[in-house]
Amino acid sequence: MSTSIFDIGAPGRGAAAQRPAPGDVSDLTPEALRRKPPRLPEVSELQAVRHYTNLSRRNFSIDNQFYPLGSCTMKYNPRGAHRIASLPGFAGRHPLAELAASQGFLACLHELQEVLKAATGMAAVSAAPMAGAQGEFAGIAMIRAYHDARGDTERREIIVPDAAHGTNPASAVMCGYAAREVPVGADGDVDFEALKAAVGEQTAGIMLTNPSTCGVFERRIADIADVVHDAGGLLYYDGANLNAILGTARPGDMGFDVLHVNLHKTFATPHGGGGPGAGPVGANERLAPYLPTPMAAKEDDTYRWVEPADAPDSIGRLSAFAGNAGILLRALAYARMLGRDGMRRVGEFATLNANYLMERLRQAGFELAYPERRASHEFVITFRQEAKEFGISAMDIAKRLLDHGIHAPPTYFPLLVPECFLIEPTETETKEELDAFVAALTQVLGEVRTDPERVKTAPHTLPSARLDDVKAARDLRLVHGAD
Amino acid sequence: MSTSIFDIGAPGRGAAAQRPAPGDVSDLTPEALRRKPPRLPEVSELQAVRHYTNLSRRNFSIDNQFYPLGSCTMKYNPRGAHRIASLPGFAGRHPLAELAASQGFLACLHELQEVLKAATGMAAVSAAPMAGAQGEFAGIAMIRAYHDARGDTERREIIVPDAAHGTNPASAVMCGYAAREVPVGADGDVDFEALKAAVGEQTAGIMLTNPSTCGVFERRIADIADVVHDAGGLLYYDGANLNAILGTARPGDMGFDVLHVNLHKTFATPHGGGGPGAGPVGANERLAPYLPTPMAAKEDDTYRWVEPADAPDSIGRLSAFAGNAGILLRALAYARMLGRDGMRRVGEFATLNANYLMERLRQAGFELAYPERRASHEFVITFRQEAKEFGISAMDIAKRLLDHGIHAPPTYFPLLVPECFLIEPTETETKEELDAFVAALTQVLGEVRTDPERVKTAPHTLPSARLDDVKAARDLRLVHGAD
Amino acid sequence: MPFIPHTDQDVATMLDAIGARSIDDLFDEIPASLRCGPLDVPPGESEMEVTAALTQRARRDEPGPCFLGAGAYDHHIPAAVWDICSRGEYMTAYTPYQAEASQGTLQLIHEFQTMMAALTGMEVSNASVYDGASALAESVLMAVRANRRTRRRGAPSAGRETATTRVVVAGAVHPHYVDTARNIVKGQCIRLEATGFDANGTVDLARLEALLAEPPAAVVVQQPNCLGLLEPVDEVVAAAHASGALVIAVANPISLALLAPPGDWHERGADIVCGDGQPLGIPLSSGGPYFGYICTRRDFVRQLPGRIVGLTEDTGGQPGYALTLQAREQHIRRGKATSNICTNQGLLVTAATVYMSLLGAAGLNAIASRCHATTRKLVEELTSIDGVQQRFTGPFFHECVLDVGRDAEGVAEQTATAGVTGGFPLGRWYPELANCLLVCATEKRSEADIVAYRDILCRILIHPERPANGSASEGSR
Amino acid sequence: MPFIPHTDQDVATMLDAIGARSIDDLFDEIPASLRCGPLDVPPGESEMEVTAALTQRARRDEPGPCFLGAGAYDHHIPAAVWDICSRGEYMTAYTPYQAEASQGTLQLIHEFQTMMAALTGMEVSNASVYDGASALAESVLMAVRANRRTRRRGAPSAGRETATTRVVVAGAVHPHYVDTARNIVKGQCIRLEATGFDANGTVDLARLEALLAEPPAAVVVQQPNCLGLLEPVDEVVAAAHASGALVIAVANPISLALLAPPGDWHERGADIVCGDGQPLGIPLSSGGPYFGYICTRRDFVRQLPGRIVGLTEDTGGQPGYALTLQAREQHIRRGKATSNICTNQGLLVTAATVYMSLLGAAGLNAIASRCHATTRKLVEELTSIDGVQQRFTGPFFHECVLDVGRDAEGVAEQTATAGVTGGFPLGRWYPELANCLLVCATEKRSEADIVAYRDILCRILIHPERPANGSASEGSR
Ligand SMILES: Cc1ncc(COP(=O)(O)O)c(C=O)c1O
Ligand SMILES: Cc1ncc(COP(=O)(O)O)c(C=O)c1O
Repeated sequence: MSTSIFDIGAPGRGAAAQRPAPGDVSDLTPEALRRKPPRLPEVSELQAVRHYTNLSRRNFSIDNQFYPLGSCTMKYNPRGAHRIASLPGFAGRHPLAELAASQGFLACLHELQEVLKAATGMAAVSAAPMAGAQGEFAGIAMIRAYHDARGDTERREIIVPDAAHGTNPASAVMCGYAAREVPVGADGDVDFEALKAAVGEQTAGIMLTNPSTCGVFERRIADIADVVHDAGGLLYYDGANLNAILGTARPGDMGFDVLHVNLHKTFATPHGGGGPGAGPVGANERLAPYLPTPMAAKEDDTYRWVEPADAPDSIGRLSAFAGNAGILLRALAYARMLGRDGMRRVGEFATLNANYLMERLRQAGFELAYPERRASHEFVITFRQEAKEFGISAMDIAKRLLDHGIHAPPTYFPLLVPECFLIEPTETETKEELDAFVAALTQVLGEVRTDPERVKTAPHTLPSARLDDVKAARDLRLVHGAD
Repeated sequence: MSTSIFDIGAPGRGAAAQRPAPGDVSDLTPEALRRKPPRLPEVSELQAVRHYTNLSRRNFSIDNQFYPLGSCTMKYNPRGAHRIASLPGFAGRHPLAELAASQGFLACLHELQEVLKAATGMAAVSAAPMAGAQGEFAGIAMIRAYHDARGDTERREIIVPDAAHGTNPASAVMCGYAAREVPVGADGDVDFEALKAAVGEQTAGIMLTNPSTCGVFERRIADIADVVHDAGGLLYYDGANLNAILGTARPGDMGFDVLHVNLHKTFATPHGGGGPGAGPVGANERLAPYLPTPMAAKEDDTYRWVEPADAPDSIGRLSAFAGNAGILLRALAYARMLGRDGMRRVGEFATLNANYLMERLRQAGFELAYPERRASHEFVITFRQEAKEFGISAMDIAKRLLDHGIHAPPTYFPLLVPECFLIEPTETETKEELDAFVAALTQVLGEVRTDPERVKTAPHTLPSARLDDVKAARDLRLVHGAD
Repeated sequence: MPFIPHTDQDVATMLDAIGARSIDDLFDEIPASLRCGPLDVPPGESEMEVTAALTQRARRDEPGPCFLGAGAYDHHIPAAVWDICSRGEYMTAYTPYQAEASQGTLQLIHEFQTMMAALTGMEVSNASVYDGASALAESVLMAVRANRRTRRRGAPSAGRETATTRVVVAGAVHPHYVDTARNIVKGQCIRLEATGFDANGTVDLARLEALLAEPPAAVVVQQPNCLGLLEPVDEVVAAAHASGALVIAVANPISLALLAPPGDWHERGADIVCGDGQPLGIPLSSGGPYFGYICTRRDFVRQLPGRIVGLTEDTGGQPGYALTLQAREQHIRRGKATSNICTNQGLLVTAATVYMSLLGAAGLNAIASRCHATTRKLVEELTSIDGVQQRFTGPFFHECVLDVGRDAEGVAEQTATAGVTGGFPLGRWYPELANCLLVCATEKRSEADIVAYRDILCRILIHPERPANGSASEGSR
Repeated sequence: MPFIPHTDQDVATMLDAIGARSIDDLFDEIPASLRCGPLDVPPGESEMEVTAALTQRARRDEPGPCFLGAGAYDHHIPAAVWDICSRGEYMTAYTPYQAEASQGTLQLIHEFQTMMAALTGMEVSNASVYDGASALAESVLMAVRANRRTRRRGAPSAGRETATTRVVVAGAVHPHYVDTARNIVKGQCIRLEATGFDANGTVDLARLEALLAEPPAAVVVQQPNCLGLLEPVDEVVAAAHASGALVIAVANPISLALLAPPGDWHERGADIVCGDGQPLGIPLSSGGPYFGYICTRRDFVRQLPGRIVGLTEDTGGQPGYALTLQAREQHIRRGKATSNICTNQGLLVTAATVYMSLLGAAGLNAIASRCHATTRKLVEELTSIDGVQQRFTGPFFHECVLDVGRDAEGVAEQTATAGVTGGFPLGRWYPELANCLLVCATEKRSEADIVAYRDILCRILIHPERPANGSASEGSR
């Protein structure tokens, strides 16, 4: 732990160049006013800059190291896209500015909607949702609105594979559905028989990501679509893994009715230590009327907002204004830099990197969760053998990997594979970086055999040794100085 | 050493988004063209970003730690000033743009000239010189031009105290003068008798900084001015230490005829790992005609450049365009944020911090070079005792200080004090930071006594152990891969 | 191939290692019928080309002096804020799951939690949700969960709900917030019922009492409300708590440096405080990314959605930070999580944390009081124009409703053409206020800006024959 | 007190420790007569106020499409360049004197030296001097020192020189460079003598031969020259070397990715190569900060001015970097140093290093060739206007002299008013070229920009009655 910002201040200190002259508030009654100032930091400008500059250095990040976080698509975030979104005309535009002073932004929003339609094969796109999970919420709410509009109100379930990301069942529940899990088979595909058994008239829809979080392409997707559609359900595509198939296959062609795209994954907007992202939703003709507002529309050469009056069936707004507009601009800039060929290559090289890395790891003696399958843009390895033999967990290995200056892949996701890593190298990493990863992981594996204690007590070279999660949850210390 | 950028590339790799489509050059003869491409890095955009991001973390800097580099004024560099200089209208202005498209910049340049006149007490200022040393060159060239213009061509010497910065004699020599050194006395002031003896009809001028690099105010400055002026010589003020007296005393009032100001010191523009800086020169009425061009002039409400025709006696231009314009903008922004009171406080608090730190160190048992004197904004301590007793050098102590996360002060400057540190805390550091410095240095001093080996072999916690300067100069390896 | 580092040699070696002949082979598990042809998007462009094209668009929207607030405020952002946030270490890290490799972000969030708790007068804070509107939605869900007394029968995961839970919206709460909350909570059978505002522009207390007759799960109140006016929050809290409802306060964090914090309202204070963090160093940026914050009392912490960071220890006994209470979250609890939120607004939290550190309590208070005084000045100047008057007379914070005596929609349009962002035409929200503009002046608005706006408005209202074009171009931006 | 962290309590404690009653006491060694009153500058302003005021000024100068070069070039700068340079670790560090605490900057400079040596075809490079013009001055001083044969009698430190050393300037070298060099070397009795250029716009070889009759210390030649034209550099080198003079080449580093590098000229190549690094990722910024570079052969390295970084080892035998050959420098050698330079242009070197890494040889070559082709296109378009023609017909790189048939000064002014930076009126340098504009089109100039410029120029030259105002406002910037 670095000294807290609260412990480096002094009463009355502050960044004076940032303070305007106070104004007169004598017209407000004393009861309306705060009695005691809040306890905020009291530091100079240099102290604040130094503190947060130094704190930043206690992070791993894409800009510092390989960060093969499965399902998260930690690829290079172009600085050029960041600069474009920061232009005064974009950064300074008020969300409620008049149309005459909004044509530049609306043109961008509209263009992004069009790009996403083309990339996903959907009929219409709304970029309103502010992350993948909100995109899921929107999509499921649209499914519900569709059924409700048809008077088909008794569908109570959304089906999700047990390999699904936690947001999928959570989003279904937020929309008032029960989430019904179906198992994934030993080959990584959904257990088709179990699925058929689960589908029925209570089925509102199914949520899938394809390729799945098992790192394989769901081969029977067309059959699944048929089964669900035949039962009157709809298909939701979780776009978290779109990077794998960008330019090669489109969810719209697979039979999905509605989907979201994580722009902070496939479209390379920075993850920011936990956000922001953006989760535009796309829909086929059937579900398009339900898309959330606002959206951009183009008429002749003028752009305008799609108002509630134009979208009477819309599930409505999901944010105060128009979603994470600045993220949409970054994604558009990235999309334009890629263009047609660039997009295809994203999927191709993400897949190449994953398959190469999987093959190298296989040869180095690691156990693949789905050894018979191609990797998509990611793949799963399991340390169940090491867990049994040496009492080492995937988490131990993850922590030890940090000592090699490599961010660890997610552990225990997908939950159904014991002691696993979900490894996603992304297309922007070099072969050399992948080789270095194999070397590091191989070294850790060797250590598991020769010095398991060293692995179990890792990390050894970071600002903190292994942190106690249990204590964190038991002795809740959520604000500074409260204890 | 981090892997070189030349060792992480691959033939043909590059940041493709940065490459325009090549153009047709078939009209150029093959002999005019390069035969073999230069060996430059071949890396992806992510590789370049990651490499230089990680490299940066192998530096100490003001934004990371206390950096009490005497004579260098390592104070906080306001981010706001940096942003202002980066505005498209400033960063994008071509140096030869037409006047109609230059009024904004010229207004700033003119305003800065006025601020510097007020702060130094000079009659006119030219902001053309690009660093302190070029300011010195300009000032001495002006002195020479002045004497030459009067037909007074036999003055061959510039006097400099032996405590002076190396640029002073070097600048004098560049102007064709001999540099004649005069000693500094035990109290840190110039040896007045020696000075009187040195001054004569061969004296073109004298270069002084006041407070001097001994960290004390030259008390007999008025007498010195008289002696030099009486002999027909002129006084040059090296503005490197202006921070100490900003708003309290002005070189113009002390009898100086010409001076420079290091904007990268007193006016807080970033040092950038070795530059850029800016060294505007100011002159009294006598020397004003000789100021270097270009300068900004104001007529009614219009600004224009001072052209050679307006300044027939000028020593002329010293750069391709108008000096380090962007640095001038940063300095102006800083000056405006300070304003009248802020400027005075700079000098006051720089002095307070230095005297406090000096006193604390004295109490902690360190030997002051000038124990009877007030510190200016900096002061000198000497480890001659430790050198004798433990065979420890000031450099050893400096290196060990790095292990405490504190940048070491300059060692061996001023050269006349054996085994010294020149310590300049600046006004932007907190008392807590100064106290931490005392604690760290005290700890090192203790170690000198208990474990001198540990000090002699420091640093122990940095990316490199002590580096071999001698080998660097003996086995010259100045480009990658040449050996 | 932008951003892809592979040389032809790399590709050959890699395919060889895999044992594939082409990259295309790697897609052989995708049924041929599902392969798509080239996407219908234009060819790629260089960074330079994209920058040029989008810069031209950005220029079209470059705003003049902004007198528009209505939920997003044009404050000065210290340069240091984004210089720090743009460091790769903050910008390109993921959610800090690997605590030891993420102490920077984790400590920063812990500091953020501390600051937000202090500002709101509450005990705990989360690490953000999407924005102010979705924060209200999450707060409503949270209040319903937390208010056991009103909890519906039947586990929420048992499928579609039928019994309805009521939440009362008291006074003038930002309509976009209410809409968003309604859209998000409706699937869980929660109904929002609004008191509306009375002739003073604040909560109709009689109507509130009536709606409390049958106790709702919670009462929502915004301070200052979306018309800029100060609500009688103590009365609202008293009434709500008396009825057994929890109180959800929506608050602009800048205002909290000046106004009584929700934690201090009435006796027990509000139970949940939420809002949008945009005023704390986030650019207007067409509405996002901003961040929503939620603070609450300690006993409700297990109902909080989103990330929470706790101070803990490492195996050496040294203090360090980690995500905590993850059992609330979707990645552990899946369908039973407090929310589906995963990615939140981390980088904006970073900005706000740096911002609050630079300003401190005194700085935030100075900004709040200056905004207030500047808006009063603005109101004074604009109401000096014949026919322009304050619509409500109660105390306001830094926004005010002006009746301009004619359709405000057209007036706003004309001010935009004249180079000023003149305010929000309230007819879009409330037909009865069609002649009203909601105006706001932050600390960024100079006297000259205000005078320029007054002149423009004067020309529009009094001398419509003279063109008002471009006259504000010398004002600050 | 902007930027000063002291609380009143701090001040009291500190004064107490010092044993002083007031801060003023600390100045008691300054004679009272030398104390000044309040400075005659305005009161301080907040960052917000200064930003607003200076932003307004910056807007006044915001340029339209730029067709002006003449020593400073409007290239695209990848966003990554300044994002990295703005990191505090680069921006706020000092010169890397403490090597162990400065490995970042030191390694970067070593990589820079390698890149510059490769580009110029030389063996060694320094870590920058101020700009291209002062680089030429330093190169002249260096050549005089290095060329022992022509070295004057009498040690340079023995006072004012009398014997004069000659250096010949061959062809069209940027007049500002020549002026700067002249002003800087004159104190050391070095005289620059110019050949001028002939009807082709390049070196007058006959005049060069004449000036070489009495051998000078060095010959300076710029490629491409300041009129954009390619000089017969092989002939110049041959003649210079034959006379025993050293050759100083001035070169635009972007051109070196396309054109023969000075190290390859004639047989031995140039001896010293210098120039301005601005094209390598540095904004135009009114002329600075840019950086000057100097490369040379290994045997002259001890005559190089400025910092030089060498690879060495630490006590553990691990490789690491350090400043080296410091005995050349003023802080060690004082009056006998190779130069007085101390602070150089480190941050710009950082930018250039990142820039060259991103572009690589292929990228730089693409930029160079694209600039060339775009300028040819520009010339084609502009010379399609009646009365506009190329003044010189020899091959050029990315700048070209156009005769516009009337005083070019007025034409340049009118293009500026019309929103285009139209070129450099050469009459300012060469009266005989008063009707000529020097124009340049970098890779940033689009077809649309060129067409817009042609239309503007056409209107100015052919239809002066129609106002040309603002017509380029839609062009890229
Ligand atoms: C497979 C999958 N689905 C959904 C999500 C949720 O997306 P977001 O974090 O943008 O809300 C994620 C994010 O990690 C994911 O990996
Ligand atoms: C006392 C003194 N004089 C002159 C200089 C030279 O200034 P610059 O480095 O800006 O050329 C310095 C720089 O360190 C200095 O400390």
